[in-house]
Amino acid sequence: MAGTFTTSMARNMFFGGTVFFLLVFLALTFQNEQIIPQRDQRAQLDANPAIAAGKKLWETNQCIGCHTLLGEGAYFAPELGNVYKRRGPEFIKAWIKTQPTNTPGRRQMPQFNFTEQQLDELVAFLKYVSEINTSNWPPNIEG
Amino acid sequence: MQYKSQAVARLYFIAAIGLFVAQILFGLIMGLQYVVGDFLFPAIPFNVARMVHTNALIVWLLMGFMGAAYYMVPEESETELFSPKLAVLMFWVFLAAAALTVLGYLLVPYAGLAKMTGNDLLPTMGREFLEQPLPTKVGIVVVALVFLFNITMTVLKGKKTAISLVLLLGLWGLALFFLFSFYNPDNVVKDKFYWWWVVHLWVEGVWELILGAILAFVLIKVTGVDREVIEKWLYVIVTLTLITGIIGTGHHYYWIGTPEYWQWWGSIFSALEPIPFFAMTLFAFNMVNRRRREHPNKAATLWALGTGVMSFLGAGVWGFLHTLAPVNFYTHGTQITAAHGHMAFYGAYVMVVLTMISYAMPILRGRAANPGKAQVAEMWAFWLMTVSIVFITLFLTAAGILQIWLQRVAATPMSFMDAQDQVALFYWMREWAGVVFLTGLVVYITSFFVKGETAKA
Amino acid sequence: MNPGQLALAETPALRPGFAIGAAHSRQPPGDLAIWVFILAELLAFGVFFISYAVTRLHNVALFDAMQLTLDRNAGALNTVLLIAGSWCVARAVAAIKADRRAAAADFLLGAIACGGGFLVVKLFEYSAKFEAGINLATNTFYMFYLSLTFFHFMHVILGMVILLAVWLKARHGAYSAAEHHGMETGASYWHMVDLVWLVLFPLVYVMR
Amino acid sequence: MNARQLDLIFAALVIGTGITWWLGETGHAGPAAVVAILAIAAVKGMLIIRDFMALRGIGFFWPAMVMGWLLLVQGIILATYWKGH
Repeated sequence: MAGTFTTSMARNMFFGGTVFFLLVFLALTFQNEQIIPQRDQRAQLDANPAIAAGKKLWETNQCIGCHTLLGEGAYFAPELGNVYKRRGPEFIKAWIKTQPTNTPGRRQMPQFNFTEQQLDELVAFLKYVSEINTSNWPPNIEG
Repeated sequence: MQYKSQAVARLYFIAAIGLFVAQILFGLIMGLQYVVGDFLFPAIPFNVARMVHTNALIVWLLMGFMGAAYYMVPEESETELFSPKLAVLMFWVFLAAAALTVLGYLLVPYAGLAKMTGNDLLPTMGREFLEQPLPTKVGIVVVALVFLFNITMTVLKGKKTAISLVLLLGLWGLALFFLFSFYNPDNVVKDKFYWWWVVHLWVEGVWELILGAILAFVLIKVTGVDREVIEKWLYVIVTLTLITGIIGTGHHYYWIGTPEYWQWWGSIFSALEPIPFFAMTLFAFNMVNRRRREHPNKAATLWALGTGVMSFLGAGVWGFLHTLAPVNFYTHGTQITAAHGHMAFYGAYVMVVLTMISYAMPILRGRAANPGKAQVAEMWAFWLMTVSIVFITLFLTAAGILQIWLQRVAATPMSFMDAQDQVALFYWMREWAGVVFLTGLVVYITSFFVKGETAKA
Repeated sequence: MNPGQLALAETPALRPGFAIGAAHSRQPPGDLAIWVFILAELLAFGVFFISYAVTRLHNVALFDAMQLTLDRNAGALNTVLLIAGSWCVARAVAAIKADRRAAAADFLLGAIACGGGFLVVKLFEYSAKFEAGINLATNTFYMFYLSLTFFHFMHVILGMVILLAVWLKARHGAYSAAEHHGMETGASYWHMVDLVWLVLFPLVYVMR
Repeated sequence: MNARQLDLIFAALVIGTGITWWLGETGHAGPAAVVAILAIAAVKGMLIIRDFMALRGIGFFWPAMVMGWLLLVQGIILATYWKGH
């Protein structure tokens, strides 16, 4: 019966197509897992526990609620994936310590009361992220 | 209302609209903070307002989906819900969890909230959209599983239609992919990679199944077109959605440390992602044009058509604008993403939930459709909200283009904050468009209280 | 996708039973659902092919050099296997139209065997590449070579799964001269897999 | 389409493949070879579409879609090779 369009065939197409493309996606994911060790700086994570501690500080203070990290997050405050390269460790620590600026009308960053050790951990995290191979993104140092 | 147990949907719809209001209010706070930086600081810093804005959105859409499922499934399966009591219980659990979480965000500093709620046991907090404390995340899983159990049992004991099958698959997929929110490795690349399995595979994957099922259900009801025709369209649309959307996940894997082949796979398949949305637009208009009855609920039909058009514009067109890797290199992480996010979420998910509410709420209140005046008010709300979201999107797009130019393309690039100052005018215009949106929302809520002559459902 | 086609299939006059001449002469063989899927697949492959060609334009030296490292004999052998598979499927449909049910099933089995042969040859080809340490990140040419051939490889598997289902039904006598809708549906998909390879082989393996 | 015709088409497809393979093996390159290879591929594709897929004589839409796909893709490929020559 040329030209009919049966619901059962449409359903088969839906299931078959979905399973098929899921499998292709899983294969691409498998390949991804094999290649990222060359790009994700995982050796640093093992060598320096401060990075993981810094990531936790990054998360529990919800930095992503204002900033982006490798372009993901909120777009209210600067990109921090490359802030280590843009500003350097001392500037980052000094900046965090002096917040908020309390300049009237300007966007404000809260004071988080980090210890010196915590600041170092955050910097270690940001240094690690800045060294991930992001295919040359962002286009320039301003992020 | 054909089945008594459908009544539980009403609770979910009311709560959804309540959270919708909260979402918009916090959106307006954030919008103002973009231009008056110290507004409400330090009481409500931007990150807190944003968490409430996005989390309220997610929760109210989930409430809407659950309400829709509780309404649709008995009618599709031609049987009462497996357990209406469980549905009501889960509603209160979910609402309480949502309320406690929002209060936690607003009243406790986030780091303190993390400590209080056992984030040290299994660190999952502090990632975009997945900010919920561990107990809330576990709660979401429990509520979702009980909900799925209830719905699945109902389908199993009754008639199995294509619509309930697609709906169930979407809902199960939603629960399944949420499990990746518990995976948070120290490796930032892997963290981000699997984070998208929640976020992308939700909004550009399984949620679209739910969207398609809801739209198909309402179209059957308001147009009277043969179920067979509508179900075939539904299958075609959801097939196209998944064959483009699953690998389309790759468009998030361009610049986060993942290999470069994703630039090709992501670009090619996400470039095809507008097709299912276009099919959805054709679907909605085609069915309405071929309608076999004049349903008294004109507003619901309007919302259904609106979903078709706006999801195509927001998700399809605005998504395509910045999905190709060479373009995304410049647009990634700018206001362009925000522009797309606003229109896509509104056009696809907000509108489809409002379509369902518009169709089902009058029936749940014992009438076939709202009185004429109430429908006129609702249609005013439709246009106010839709037009203002279009303008919000256009202003954010303009802001994004200017931002990219100043900060990323110009010969002497500006710093982020300097560029932000330059685009402030667009942020002001966006905020005013947001005020119009709130007006539309107020009109929308008012429409529920407009009285007049009605026919019995 | 043409919405009119979907609508058309619903018109009672074109339903089986009413379907005379007109329906047969205006619609492709098999179920329209598979044709929607075929068009979507062709689109994806088409965009992939064009991406390859445009990227090659910017890396002619790399692509020409890398193309020489491919196993053209394996590619040609696979082309013949796919063509043979397609021919078997076409003969199967011709056989069932003459109500030669056993022959139809045998031809389908032949097509499945051809598909299996394709997979084996391809696996030898892949294992040589993998042993040389080649993956999707090696260079742009290999990214395309592996992506295109792997995506197609998966389609061959899917096509074989479909043919296997059709063959099982055919063996149980589910198809006849009067009713072979399902077989035509599977056949159409398989021909698409073949058609795509007929573009892929010269493009990736031969043209320089 | 009877069996004999199908067999002939099969033979033509194999011969076409052989010529393409031979052009590759003997190192033919450049515009003439590209045009020849694309032309062979186009003929093979048309035979598949018309006779194996059996889209011959079923009106305009479906053959136009599939043949249009083939010719469009091949046309663009040809254009890029032409420009890159």
